[in-house]
Amino acid sequence: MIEVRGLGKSYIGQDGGVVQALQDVDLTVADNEFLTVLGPSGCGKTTLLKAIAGLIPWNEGDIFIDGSPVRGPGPERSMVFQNFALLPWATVLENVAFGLQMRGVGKTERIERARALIETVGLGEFETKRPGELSGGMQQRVGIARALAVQPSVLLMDEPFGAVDEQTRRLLQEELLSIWEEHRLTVVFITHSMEEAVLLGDRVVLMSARPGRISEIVPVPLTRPRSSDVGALERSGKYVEITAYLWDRLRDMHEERRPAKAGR
Amino acid sequence: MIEVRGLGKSYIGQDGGVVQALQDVDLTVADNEFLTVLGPSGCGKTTLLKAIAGLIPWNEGDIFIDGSPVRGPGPERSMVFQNFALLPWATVLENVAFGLQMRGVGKTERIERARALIETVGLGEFETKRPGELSGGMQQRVGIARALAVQPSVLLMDEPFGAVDEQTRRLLQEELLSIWEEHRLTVVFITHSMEEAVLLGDRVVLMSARPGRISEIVPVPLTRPRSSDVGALERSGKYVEITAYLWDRLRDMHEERRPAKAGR
Amino acid sequence: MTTATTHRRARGAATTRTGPVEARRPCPPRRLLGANLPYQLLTFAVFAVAWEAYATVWGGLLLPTFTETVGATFQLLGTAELWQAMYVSNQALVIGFAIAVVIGVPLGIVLGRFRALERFADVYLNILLVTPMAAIIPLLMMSVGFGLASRVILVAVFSIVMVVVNSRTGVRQVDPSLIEMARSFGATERQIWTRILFPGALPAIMTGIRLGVGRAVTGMVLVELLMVSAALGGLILEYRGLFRAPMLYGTIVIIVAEALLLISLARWGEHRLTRWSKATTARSTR
Amino acid sequence: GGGVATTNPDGTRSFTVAVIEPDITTVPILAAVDDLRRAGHRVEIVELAEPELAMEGLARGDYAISAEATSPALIAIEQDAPIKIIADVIGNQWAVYGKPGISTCDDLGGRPFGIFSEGAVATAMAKDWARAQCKGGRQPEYLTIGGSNVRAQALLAGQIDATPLEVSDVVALESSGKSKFSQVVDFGKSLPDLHPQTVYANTEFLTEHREVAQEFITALVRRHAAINADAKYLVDLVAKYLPEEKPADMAKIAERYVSSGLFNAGALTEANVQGTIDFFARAGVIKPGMKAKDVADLSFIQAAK
Amino acid sequence: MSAPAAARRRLPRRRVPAGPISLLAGAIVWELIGHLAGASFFPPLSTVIGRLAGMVTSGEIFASLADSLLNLVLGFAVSLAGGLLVGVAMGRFRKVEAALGVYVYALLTAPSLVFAPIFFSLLGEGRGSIVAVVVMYAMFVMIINTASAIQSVPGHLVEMARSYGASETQILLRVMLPAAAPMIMAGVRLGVGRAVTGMINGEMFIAVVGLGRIVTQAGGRFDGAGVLAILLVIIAVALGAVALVQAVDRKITGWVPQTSRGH
Ligand SMILES: Nc1ncnc2c1ncn2[C@@H]1O[C@H](COP(=O)(O)OP(=O)(O)OP(=O)(O)O)[C@@H](O)[C@H]1O
Ligand SMILES: Nc1ncnc2c1ncn2[C@@H]1O[C@H](COP(=O)(O)OP(=O)(O)OP(=O)(O)O)[C@@H](O)[C@H]1O
Ligand SMILES: [Mg+2]
Ligand SMILES: [Mg+2]
Repeated sequence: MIEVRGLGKSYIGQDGGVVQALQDVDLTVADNEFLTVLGPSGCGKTTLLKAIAGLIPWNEGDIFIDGSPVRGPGPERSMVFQNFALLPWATVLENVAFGLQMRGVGKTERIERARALIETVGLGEFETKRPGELSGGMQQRVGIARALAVQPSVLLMDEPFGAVDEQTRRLLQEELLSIWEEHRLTVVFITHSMEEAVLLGDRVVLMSARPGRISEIVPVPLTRPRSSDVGALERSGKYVEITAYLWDRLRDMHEERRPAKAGR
Repeated sequence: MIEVRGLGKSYIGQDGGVVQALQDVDLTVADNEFLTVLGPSGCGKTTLLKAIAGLIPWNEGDIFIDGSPVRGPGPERSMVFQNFALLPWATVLENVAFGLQMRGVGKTERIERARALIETVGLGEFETKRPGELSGGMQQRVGIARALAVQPSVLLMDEPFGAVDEQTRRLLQEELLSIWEEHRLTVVFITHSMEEAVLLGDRVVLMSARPGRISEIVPVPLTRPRSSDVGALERSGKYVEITAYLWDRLRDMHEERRPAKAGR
Repeated sequence: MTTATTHRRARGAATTRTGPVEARRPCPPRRLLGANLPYQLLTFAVFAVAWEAYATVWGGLLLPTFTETVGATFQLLGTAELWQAMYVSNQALVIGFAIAVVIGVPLGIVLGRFRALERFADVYLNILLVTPMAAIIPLLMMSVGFGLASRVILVAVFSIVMVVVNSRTGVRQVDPSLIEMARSFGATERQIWTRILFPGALPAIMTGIRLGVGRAVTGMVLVELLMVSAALGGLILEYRGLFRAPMLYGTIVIIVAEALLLISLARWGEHRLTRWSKATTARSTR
Repeated sequence: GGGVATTNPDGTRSFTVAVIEPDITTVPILAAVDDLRRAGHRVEIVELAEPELAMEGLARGDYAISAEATSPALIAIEQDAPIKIIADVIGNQWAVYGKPGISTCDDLGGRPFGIFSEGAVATAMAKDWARAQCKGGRQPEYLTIGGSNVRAQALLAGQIDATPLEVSDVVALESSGKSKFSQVVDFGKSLPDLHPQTVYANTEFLTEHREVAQEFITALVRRHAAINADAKYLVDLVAKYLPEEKPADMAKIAERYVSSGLFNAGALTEANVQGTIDFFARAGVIKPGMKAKDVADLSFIQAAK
Repeated sequence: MSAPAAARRRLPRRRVPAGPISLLAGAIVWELIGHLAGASFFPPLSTVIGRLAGMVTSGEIFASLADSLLNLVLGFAVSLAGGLLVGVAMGRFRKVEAALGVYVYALLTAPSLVFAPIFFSLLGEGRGSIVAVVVMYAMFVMIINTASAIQSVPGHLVEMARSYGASETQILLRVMLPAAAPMIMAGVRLGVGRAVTGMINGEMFIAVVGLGRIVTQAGGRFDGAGVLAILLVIIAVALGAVALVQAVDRKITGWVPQTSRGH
């Protein structure tokens, strides 16, 4: 279980100004929950995720994982980065094994486990290729395999499918759902696509900007498993209803932020 | 009217290998038509658009604009680039005026026309800012303003909203549709989003890869103007039907291209 | 660097406009390997003829003709004296440059990693870059002596700046999210250095090494010329003192050739080690 | 343009004299140039870094007169450069100094011995001496270090055991107050016929502007005479032309030069020029067979007397 | 406050003027070593400053400094013009690059001093030779940087300009040069530093004039304080020149985001 209590975080910009990235954030993520986070650009989504990952310091509040406070990265959490963060000089296999290596897993076991995960994400043939030779979607699958290889109980994903074309994205979403359903992970998943947030999440967290706050948490009452027929799901009434609701809320936020829009 | 006849184009790669990017492409775009192009990554969409723009040479076939063959860039066409292609050192005003400057328009007139277009895309306050200080969506609007400033009759747009978050994208789509409806331009619009292709296009061109070919052209029988209520439109039966059809066709192409997908 | 550049490079610069017209020509066959050679030879020929003509017409005591120089170069290559000198000079070069690399690369990485430190060190790097070493060679000699040590130190001082500056740049270019990623998997600081910073900075480090090699050769000759007139610098002084101009420039030709050879070697190593970075970064000097 | 020197409408001449890093030995030459200037000639003085450059400029006719080591002039003349030696700058002032306890060549066997580069006078003298004197056949280990003053410092710092030095550096060495250094051999005594530093001129200048050349040599001879009459005069000249030199040492140095009679522009004779040539031929710096009359034009110093 | 421990490092810190502070530290270290070593060739900073003050008050340094600066400015101007011209040509035209590339590298690495006799032969002992040495030192690094800067101009910008019918000249002036400016300026910065070195070396090893003359003479007298005093002046000149270039750089390339500036 992830508990975020009264989290506040401000950055000091290069010009010395202070940016309040997060303020008073309270959030509880249950075990095995799939939580998606939506919000306008710059509202602090990445900041929140990195704080949970223990990658950045914060100014106020606490974060607990299963009751113990977060003081840095821990073996139970692993993160999928928005921009993949693959080592360009390492092969797919080496990239997937990287996390295991950092955790001191021996070479033989490391390779074996990495291989199994590469197989899982369907990149078996590409084991010896380098990231530069892969398409965006394939790179992202490497990142996911790397995060899964360390067998985390909490998976933190920052707009993982942002850079991927729509067709590939669908395939990846389906794969992710199957893995989550199979391994019963706790997932915090940032996205800027409403459809994605609804399709994947048990609950959708809506954040607002400046300062970054949680403005609303919307439960998604769609049945699982949803991975079997995404097309059909998207045409269902409940789905359309929720996305429409989210769309309105986000549009409101957007308008608030850009009141000076020229009057055409 | 744009006529593409038997267009073939191959690239010579860095390793000396030949990539057949386009083969036997025939396409006619009527005056004032809004044509959208969909296809898997690497199928030659950009190549086709650049050929029409007169920016790259090709190997076979001909392209005619209003009956005369394309021999290079011309004043009747202008292009919006996928990655914006803004001059990072120039202000918004200078960027929008760039095309006019290249065409020898005098300073006073240039600034006047650029100002008007900046107003049109709602960036009036940002005239003196540089691209680095703008959000992605704002940058793209600068690119669109620049393309419109030279008063083209043909607008060529290469995934113009690819890098923009979903909320901003909606706003931009609506703006584009109004401009197109007002100025009755001929538009060729590349996208990787089916929804976008259907929402905007009179017809959707589906391309397949290796070699790049037009596999199908799907007419979109939705009424215009569509810009008033996108949300409602998206829930209409016809819209859902067409996107579902396109989704199936593209998924087929995808599966064909990736037959070795691991069996989970 | 995408289409336009590639395209320009492939079709050369003669055309002023990129239109489909010219492109209608059938695709040119694969570009000849080593298409550079004719141009290099052309430049060389122009240069050689100009040299020969100038030296023949206005030649002075210290200005040999091109042909004399070529003759002397080959003659030199056959002498034991030259190879002995090469051996002595290159001792300083090899040791000095090795020291520059061994100290410079980690120093560059430290400076790149810790910005605060770098801000304090920056002014000294600038000073090292602009100080005319020739002026301080006598001081160096007086404090370290005239042996191999002083030559080694000078070669190292000459070349280390390039290595440090480029390593530092390289580290700065490493995607910070990679460091964050490594930390998220619990990497230690040492692991971050060996697994992320060093490999990530390798292309830039190699560029620095290439530039450093050039500077090292300069330093090697300079110190021999100014103070410890042993080896190649000694040969230069001797031939100059005896007004044996062809031999003088023959020696210089051999030194420049060695520098070019070392640079090519470094470039080859660079290609081998950093294949992954091809075309993904625009580096400070290709 | 227009040759080595140009004749001005009033009959005076314009030309250039090149000096190489002027020191106390060059000062009389600078004073002589000033005499010419007072006579109305326009003489430009150029300071160069290396004697080779002066040779090149003389050979090309850029400079009319220069003065430095004799051997580059001989080598240049051997290569048909239009140059002639016309006067002496300073007699053989070189001596080998060594660490205490070193008194013969044999003490130096295998020891570090500082020399200047090949072709230089001091190098040739030192090697010539070592070849003749080192009986055991064990030669010193030569370490090439440019500049007499640098070698003096190296000797002081103990990095070499012995080296040939100029008078001014010997004085500096002695006044350093450190442990005593001993003179191993005085080349001024062992090779009195050798004239390591001379004045030389472009031959075209000598034929076309004979009178000016004569004026110059005459002035130089007079200056040398005045110096020999009173060492204080040399100190004054140094203070005028080399203001940065430390005056304290200067008096001592000037005294040493004068007492050894080293300043004598007219010291050259057919015989000692030939002796100098033969020495360099023996040292392998030039080929044997060169004749004094091809190398030197002693008519100017004779006329000046 | 339960922030992860490792993160404390990133707490806000007041910006201290790093350059002056570290120069001060260096000065103190120098002073100490100078006193401890007691070697005549490495005097403490105070002695050196004293010498410098002496030179300044006696005025001897100013004429030399002016002379040297003129050499520097002339040489640098020629290098800049040549570097940009050749660099742009090499960057734009593959044939030019093929023809010159290897030679530019050769000249970049060749010890420039060995060409002194050639300059002397071509240009005499006057200002020409020294300017030539400055050019030799400064130009090639600028050529190489300019060429690779031009080559790495984003292709899409050139293509964009072309799509608006820009001529080749317009492309060069309005797109390529501005886009290449940051890297060109990095080269210019290296070039200006090397120009100072070239100036001193030219003045020490061809015609003995300007600051080079003072250094040579002080070196000849084994006046360590004198050499170091002039060296301080030279370094100050170099740092001043670099600062000037950086100021111009900031003006020209102010649009570059902070993180990617520098070389
Ligand atoms: N390292 C930093 N230094 C200063 N300010 C920062 C830093 N990182 C983020 N910020 C600021 O903090 C705020 C929140 O940033 P964050 O990256 O968390 O947003 P986000 O919600 O992930 O946005 P996006 O959807 O664009 O990824 C923004 O205003 C941003 O400008
Ligand atoms: N300059 C080039 N040199 C070599 N091959 C190229 C070049 N440009 C494109 N190609 C190849 O031509 C094919 C078509 O490229 P194009 O850019 O037209 O695709 P696209 O449909 O626009 O793809 P995307 O949706 O990813 O933008 C690809 O296989 C690509 O690898
Ligand atoms: Mg983010
Ligand atoms: Mg494309």
